Amino acid sequence: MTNKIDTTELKPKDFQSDQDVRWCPGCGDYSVLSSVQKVFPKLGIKKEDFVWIAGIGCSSRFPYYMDTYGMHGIHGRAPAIATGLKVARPDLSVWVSTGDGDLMSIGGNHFIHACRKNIDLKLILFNNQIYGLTKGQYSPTSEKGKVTKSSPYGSVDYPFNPTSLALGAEATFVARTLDRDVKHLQEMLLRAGEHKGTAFLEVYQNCVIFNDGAYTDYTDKETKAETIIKLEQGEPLLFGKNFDKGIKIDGFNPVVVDLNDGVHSIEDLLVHDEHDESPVRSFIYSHMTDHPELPTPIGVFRQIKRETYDEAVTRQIEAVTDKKGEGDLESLLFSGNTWEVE
Amino acid sequence: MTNKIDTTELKPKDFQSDQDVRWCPGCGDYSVLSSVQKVFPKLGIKKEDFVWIAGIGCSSRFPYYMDTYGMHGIHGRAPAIATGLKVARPDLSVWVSTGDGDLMSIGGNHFIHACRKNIDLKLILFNNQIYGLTKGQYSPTSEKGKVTKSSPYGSVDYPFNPTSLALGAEATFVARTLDRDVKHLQEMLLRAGEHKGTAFLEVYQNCVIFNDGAYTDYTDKETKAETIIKLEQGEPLLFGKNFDKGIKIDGFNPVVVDLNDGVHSIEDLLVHDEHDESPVRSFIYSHMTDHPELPTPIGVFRQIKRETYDEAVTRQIEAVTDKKGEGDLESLLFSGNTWEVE
Amino acid sequence: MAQEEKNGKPIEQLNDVTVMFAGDSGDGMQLTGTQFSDTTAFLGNDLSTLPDYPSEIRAPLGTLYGVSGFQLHFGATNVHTPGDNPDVLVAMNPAALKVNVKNLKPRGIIICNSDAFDAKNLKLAKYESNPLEDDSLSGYKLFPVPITSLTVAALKDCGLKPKEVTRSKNFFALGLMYWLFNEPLEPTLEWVKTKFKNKESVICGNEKALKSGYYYGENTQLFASRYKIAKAKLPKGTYKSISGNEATAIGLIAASKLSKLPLFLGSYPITPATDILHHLSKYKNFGVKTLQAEDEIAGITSAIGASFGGSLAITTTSGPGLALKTEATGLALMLELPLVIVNVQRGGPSTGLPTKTEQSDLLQAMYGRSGESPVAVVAATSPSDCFYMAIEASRLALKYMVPVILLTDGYIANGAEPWRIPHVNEFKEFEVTQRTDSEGFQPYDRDENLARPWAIPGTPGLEHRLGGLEKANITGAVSHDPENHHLMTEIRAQKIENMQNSIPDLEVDGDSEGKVLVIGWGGTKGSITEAVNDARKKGMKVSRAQLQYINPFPKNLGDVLSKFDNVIVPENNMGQLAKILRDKFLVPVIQFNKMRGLPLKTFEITEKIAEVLGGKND
Amino acid sequence: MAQEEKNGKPIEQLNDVTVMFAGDSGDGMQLTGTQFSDTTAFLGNDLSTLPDYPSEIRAPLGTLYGVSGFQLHFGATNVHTPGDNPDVLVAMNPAALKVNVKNLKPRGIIICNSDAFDAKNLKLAKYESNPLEDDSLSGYKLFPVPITSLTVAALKDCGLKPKEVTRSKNFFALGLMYWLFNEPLEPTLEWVKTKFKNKESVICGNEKALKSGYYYGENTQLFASRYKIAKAKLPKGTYKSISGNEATAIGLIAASKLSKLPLFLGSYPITPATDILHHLSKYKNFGVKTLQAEDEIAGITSAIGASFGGSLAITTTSGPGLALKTEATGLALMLELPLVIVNVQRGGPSTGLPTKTEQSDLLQAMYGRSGESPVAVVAATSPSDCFYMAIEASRLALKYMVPVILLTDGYIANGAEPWRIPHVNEFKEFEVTQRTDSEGFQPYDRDENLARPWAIPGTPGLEHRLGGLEKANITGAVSHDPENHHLMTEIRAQKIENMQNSIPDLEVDGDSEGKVLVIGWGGTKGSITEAVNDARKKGMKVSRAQLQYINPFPKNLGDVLSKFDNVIVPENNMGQLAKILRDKFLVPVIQFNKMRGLPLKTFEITEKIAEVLGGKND
Ligand SMILES: Cc1ncc(C[n+]2csc(CCOP(=O)(O)OP(=O)(O)O)c2C)c(N)n1
Ligand SMILES: Cc1ncc(C[n+]2csc(CCOP(=O)(O)OP(=O)(O)O)c2C)c(N)n1
Ligand code: SF4
Ligand code: SF4
Ligand SMILES: [Mg+2]
Ligand SMILES: [Mg+2]
Repeated sequence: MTNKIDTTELKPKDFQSDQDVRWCPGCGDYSVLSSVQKVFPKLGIKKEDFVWIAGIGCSSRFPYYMDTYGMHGIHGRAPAIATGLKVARPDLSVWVSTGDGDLMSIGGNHFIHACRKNIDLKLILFNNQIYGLTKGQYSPTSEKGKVTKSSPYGSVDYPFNPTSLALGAEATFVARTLDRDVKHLQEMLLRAGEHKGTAFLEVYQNCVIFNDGAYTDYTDKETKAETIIKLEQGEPLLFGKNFDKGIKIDGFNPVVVDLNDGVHSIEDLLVHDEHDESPVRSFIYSHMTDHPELPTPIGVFRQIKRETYDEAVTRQIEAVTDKKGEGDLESLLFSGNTWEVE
Repeated sequence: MTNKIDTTELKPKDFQSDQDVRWCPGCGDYSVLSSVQKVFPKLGIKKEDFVWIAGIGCSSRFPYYMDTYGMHGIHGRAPAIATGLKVARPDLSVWVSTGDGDLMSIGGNHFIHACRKNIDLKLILFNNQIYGLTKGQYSPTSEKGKVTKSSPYGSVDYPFNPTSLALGAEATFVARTLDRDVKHLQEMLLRAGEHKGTAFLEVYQNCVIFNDGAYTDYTDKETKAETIIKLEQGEPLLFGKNFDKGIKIDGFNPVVVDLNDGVHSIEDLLVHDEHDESPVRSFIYSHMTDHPELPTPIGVFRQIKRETYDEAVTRQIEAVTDKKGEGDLESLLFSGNTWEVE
Repeated sequence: MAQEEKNGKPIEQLNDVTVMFAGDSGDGMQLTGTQFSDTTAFLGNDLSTLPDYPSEIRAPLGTLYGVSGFQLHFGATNVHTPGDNPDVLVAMNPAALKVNVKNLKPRGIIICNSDAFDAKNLKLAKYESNPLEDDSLSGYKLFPVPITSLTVAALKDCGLKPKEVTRSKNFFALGLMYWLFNEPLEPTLEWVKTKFKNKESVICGNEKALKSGYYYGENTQLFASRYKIAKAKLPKGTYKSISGNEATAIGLIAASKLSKLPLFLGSYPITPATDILHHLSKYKNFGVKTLQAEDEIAGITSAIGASFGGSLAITTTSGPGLALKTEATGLALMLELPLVIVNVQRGGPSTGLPTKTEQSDLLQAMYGRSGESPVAVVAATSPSDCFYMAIEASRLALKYMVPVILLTDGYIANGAEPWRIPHVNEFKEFEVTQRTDSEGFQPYDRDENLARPWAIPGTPGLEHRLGGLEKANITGAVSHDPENHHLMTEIRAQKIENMQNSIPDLEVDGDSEGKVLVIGWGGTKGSITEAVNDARKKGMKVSRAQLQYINPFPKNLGDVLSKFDNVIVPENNMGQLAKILRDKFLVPVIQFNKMRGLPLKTFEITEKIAEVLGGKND
Repeated sequence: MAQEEKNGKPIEQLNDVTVMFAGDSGDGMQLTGTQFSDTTAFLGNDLSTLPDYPSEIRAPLGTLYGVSGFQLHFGATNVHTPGDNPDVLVAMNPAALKVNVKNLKPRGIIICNSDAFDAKNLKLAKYESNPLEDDSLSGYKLFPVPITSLTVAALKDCGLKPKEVTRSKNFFALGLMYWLFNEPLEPTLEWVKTKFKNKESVICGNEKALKSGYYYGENTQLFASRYKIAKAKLPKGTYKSISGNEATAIGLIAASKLSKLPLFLGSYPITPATDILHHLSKYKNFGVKTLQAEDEIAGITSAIGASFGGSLAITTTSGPGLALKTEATGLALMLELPLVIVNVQRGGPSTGLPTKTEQSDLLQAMYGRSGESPVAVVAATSPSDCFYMAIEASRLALKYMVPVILLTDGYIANGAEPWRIPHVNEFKEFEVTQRTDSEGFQPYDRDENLARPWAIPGTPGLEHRLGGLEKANITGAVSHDPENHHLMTEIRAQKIENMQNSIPDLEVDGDSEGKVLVIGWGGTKGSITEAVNDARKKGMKVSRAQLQYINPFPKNLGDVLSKFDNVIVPENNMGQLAKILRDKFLVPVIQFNKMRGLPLKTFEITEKIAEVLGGKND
């Protein structure tokens, strides 16, 4: 419904609210904020048509810092609030910022239902693998054995893999990026913004206070070429400092091959297709993080077309109205079995 | 913790409570009930160590009909109630009966968390693709376009695939069966009962009143050989009246091949391995139902070993107690910075 | 009682009659009852109905817990309840007889399907011997009729399957009742034709069953007399029979039209509220958007989202669902967004008695939220009043930018009554302003009612942020300032108090001062009215009032109460309104409380009035 | 005030002093405050503390909203609150000064880190000019100290990074305060050594900073005098300083030991309740099982599961979380299973003021459930009372097989006070019976308290089913019988009433009759006690009582109230207890309400007492 308009006059600072940003110095949330403010003018949407909804958590303070319509809701419920808004107002561009506790713990149900319903929402998960705002308890994405205030002897929970869960819940757009790779982050935000349907974007976000360094391996200059693999549409899965390693599929398992080993060539590698109708391919990507020997994929895992919930609602209303004519209250009142009293 | 004991003297009728069974005549729930009552004596567990927990819904009336400890809880919360019980009492065998509304709609969050935590619970989903108890609204597993009282013009939701969701949520045991295939049903109940960890068993269950015939294709004598494929450990995926068709993998997609076409042989077929560590294989199975041209798999999709939550809790308590000695209240009270007032 | 002759049978004229249709859940008793009500209403009687069905969908045949009943009270005057005790019981099987005979009036009529009184059914109903044959029913006028076999015989040529044939026996019973009460078959025959258009065999079966029942009455010498009930003196107009849930649904649509706002419903099915969702989802051509949410929390939070977006936003539920919505209700009140929460009360606590009625969610509606969190609470007093109170709830929510809880209950939600249909032009349009002017805009600015401006996304220049953290008054910035918090707490309470200025005063039926005032709220209106009328007939002097507005109370309530020596508060709970009255007005009210999952019995209230009047020696 | 000479400085003897430490959230103010409290307590003073921190984790440096404070009131007598207004303010930067100076007593002492008063920080604190240099602080005794630079100089040889060095400046301030109040450094030095074992450079830094602060006081001529506070007259015994949340946690462990039941906690983190989860999860060797659940609903329902399994089951939360637990609380009450729900109240409604204190969840605790659903409600009155009330809540839950809500609040949960540690043998073991005998077992049988038997899975022969549907009394079968429902509703209410037999009568401090009774509940005890003591000092005659048991009330409460002409009810809400008192006793109580997210100010209550006493012309 959101028709692209010319918004070239909009600038990042038009999206900056007058509130002081209150995250801890060094928090990964800052880079997401400034990236969003850079990406929004590129989406061809009027400033007043953006709405930013959030739950509770550090990441959920986001709307206060955006000079758009916004709501800081209650813990875990942002996807449901956003769903109501989008169904009521398909003309708006509705974004949600949420944390791993907010979306995956208390908000898990709304998350999976938003995915399955394919409502045209952008869900940006700030995954810092910790409860930031409540000062450091392990979250559903924390690794097993994590020592925190609520797990002084190590957590005993096996974590969720957010992208796997989204895929299991039928999400039509699944992507991952890093707070520190600003260029990629912006590209992904743009892609999420352009997708029609529930767009799930996981951002690996560093919490400097309670879980500092969770993603250092993926962001450090020295290591990132070996630990991260960028998915690019139509391209073979290549990584490594010199792009001399790749991912090939063995049975259902992705394995690393060395292109210099004299045995393998680029032809052996898996070629990325984000539009693959089957979610199996992206499920393979999502599970690569289970294996320390494999690089962690970032990029768009999956992006397929499917009627959105809000479109379907509108379509149905139009169809019924076409058939029955616009509802008239007087006739509704007087419909059915009536009788007269004189 | 549940040590197998000799319970040969237990009979199905020992598990029948004195309450009249109040489901509609012809409801698929009856066969699950009698199957459970047949399987329980085979599990080597003392009668008093079984607990049956449920939420709200037709299927959730189950505990009333079982002469075990039981609880008819509140809508959607059975997995959480059961989690608390099992963590507190790892010696018990804890079972949950639940509906597609109970588990997948209001209870979605507890469901996915139970899967990920791998608590030693048996979750038996009575999937009739409808809200039975509230008299026929579409559920999260109803097909899109379903006409019900709350969707007179057809529902606009894309449904969940319960097995996909369980896999996306890291479940260690995922299986599917049919209310009408009593032998298979009992086999699956036994398998679920024997698994250590969260066992998720989806039962395709017919609601004669509000969604009659949802699974006729899978249960009718004439069609079932073509529409159902039984997964058997170590066996190739064969189906058809004469077992002359099979499933082969093409890329990531399962396709049907005709073993009589002169081209394909049994060697081309996918061989089932329920213990495959990677959940990708079972994700392929779970998505076969998206494709009308493919048969629907029943059987154990996946069964892997992973420490259960309740075991981990116990292990941690033992380790800490070993290290610190059993807690003494008097010393706890007088620990820390104390001073004397004379 | 005038006597009249027709077809050889004397016709007795009655003022009002209560009839109970009872049978297995599959016996079609709800349909039979509804048809009978419609015809009765059509004839100009006033009426009130009480459907009562088991929580099982199709409880096994013949069981006591599987009995489904439909009680109907109709008459020329004084019809405000479905009746304490039936005059006539139609029992399709032994279980239906067993469950209902204890409520029947002494010397009441029992019509029963004697075919169903076989050994199996008697055993299921836990009868030791056949009550049609032993003497146990000698206190009643018993009419055993072989309904099944007569129906089978009558329908043999319609081409129906045996199962379909026996399923038509309810229409035989209905026909017999039409004969007994001297009512025409035509309305039902019409209905059958429209309903089963193109299903000739079904039309045939229903017609034949209905007619054979009627002729059976006419031809047999079973009944000594027939009955006739005079037309009620009802205000002139076009009427229809309406249930509370239906009335709520169309009331909300009316509110949407009156406010010129699109209607959004976020809801999760729960008995007995689900029908509102069912009704509203039919009206897509009114632009109504219904979202069957994943749970109650998503139901209300999606409505909050829609309200932020500028819709008239609604969520509907019953007790346990309201419990789940409390956190989000707190959010809506903090955001100061309009929201209507409809709670159809049922028997509690917990799952309780889900298909039974009760008024026990009042305290939850008033106080069931964290923090100081006043919301408006209104209640509907009858099925058709649900229509008006749905409009009122919406009007107040929009005017004061607050959540409003509308309480109805299972009894008025499922029960039906004749309703004089109002014309659209009888209603004032709501004055709703959505802010568009950015000049001087402040999100927590206040109008004369203390309401803040509603500025919806898509409006250029009004971009602002709402949230559940305490807000500075006027600017809406997050504020931890202690004095601001106290101020905002007062403002939120004051907004609700201010509503007193736009709600009507409480009307007293009877003298405005005296010895006894009986005051109730919501769905007990019928019982209390009938009880007070009965008491007056017995010469007692007693006044009556029924509250529709509970938070805030009508301005004159304190005054009203102060004019009476005794205030009796009958409630279908343990005294929840009584608590609030004592708290607010320090009056030692006299409670009358029953928790039986049923409407209050008229005669018990009348007894209470007598006791209070008699107990005072003056 | 006795004067004494030491090291050339006069030593002033004070009865009690209130000190506020304030700085950036990263400045370590909470730690500084805690150390100062511990040392003070160790010296034998009575004390009370109030930590106050922003809801941001590390708000940007120097901002007004980023100020973290720790207020501490210590003295020889009359220490019941953290003090209305500080006598001494330690401000580490301009923002800390700005935020706190308005509360400082006239002529109060300000010690501030003059190094931090640079242009940038002044701007962040929104100061137009430097308050150390303009005349704006002339009403106070101002002591600017270049704390940062002095610390840097002192620590140069410790081998710390520059960031670590400046982070030690709080210990300089602490040392200076020790000097000013004539307190020893040893306890803190000890603590440093244990805490940072093997981190030599950190120990060095902290020691040096602390000592240089102390010597700075000794060496400079800045202060005209030093102060000393006499030991408080406290009962003999071993003491420790304890916060409410810690006390709740160990109280629950004590209850587990006294009942010989394993402890299970199902909880979801929420400020200010999370620390109870933190504490309990440390005590694995007490067999404590803590489950960090996916949400509040799973927190309570997992506890219900554990309770079914025979554990002492607990769930902990704060306001919005309690709202989410209401449906499940109804289930527990219907199942008649023991359950303790701890609610640490915070500023509401909705997210409200999450780090501030309030008493506004009382009505939610009392009435926030669907249906007629009475549960027991108790409240702790001080940090250490949390220990006793956690035991009481557990005892009542187990004895009556009901959910019990224990209300504490952010102030007593985070605040600390010296606690005379009781010995285990001072407590009676609970008599808990879990049924094992299958002879005549009925799941809803009743004992003399109306409690039903607790039969836990694993017990042969007692297999039975519980559930949220209404149950037949005694047998526990699902029942739709109207009279049974009424009966069960009464039984559930009566069970709570029966608790009056096993809770203590309310004690009145002061005369048991008279003109004015000040009655409070829960965490306002300190403020009210101090206010009443002050009023008495001023010659007013006034009595005082504090409720710990709210549902049911102590048996004698009606009597107590009836003996006074006026009843003042100060509450940190808009009058929630007042409502209940009016409802139950029809007494026209006088409300005193503040909603500022802070403990009630003592002097305001005293004023209210004076007003009420003065307002009556006799
Ligand atoms: C109903 C409710 N329960 C609990 C909380 C407390 N709470 C606030 S944020 C949060 C979790 C924060 O973690 P996350 O979602 O990962 O966000 P982050 O702060 O890490 O960005 C919790 C438990 C709350 N505000 N409301
Ligand atoms: C909190 C709450 N919300 C709603 C309901 C109403 N309700 C009871 S069962 C049910 C859904 C039943 O569907 P399902 O779980 O599929 O079970 P089935 O009856 O089909 O076996 C609903 C919506 C309830 N009891 N409690
Ligand atoms: S606590 Fe962590 S996530 Fe929260 S603002 Fe600070 S660094 Fe960011
Ligand atoms: S309504 Fe459907 S699911 Fe429920 S008992 Fe009847 S047939 Fe079974
Ligand atoms: Mg997080
Ligand atoms: Mg179902």
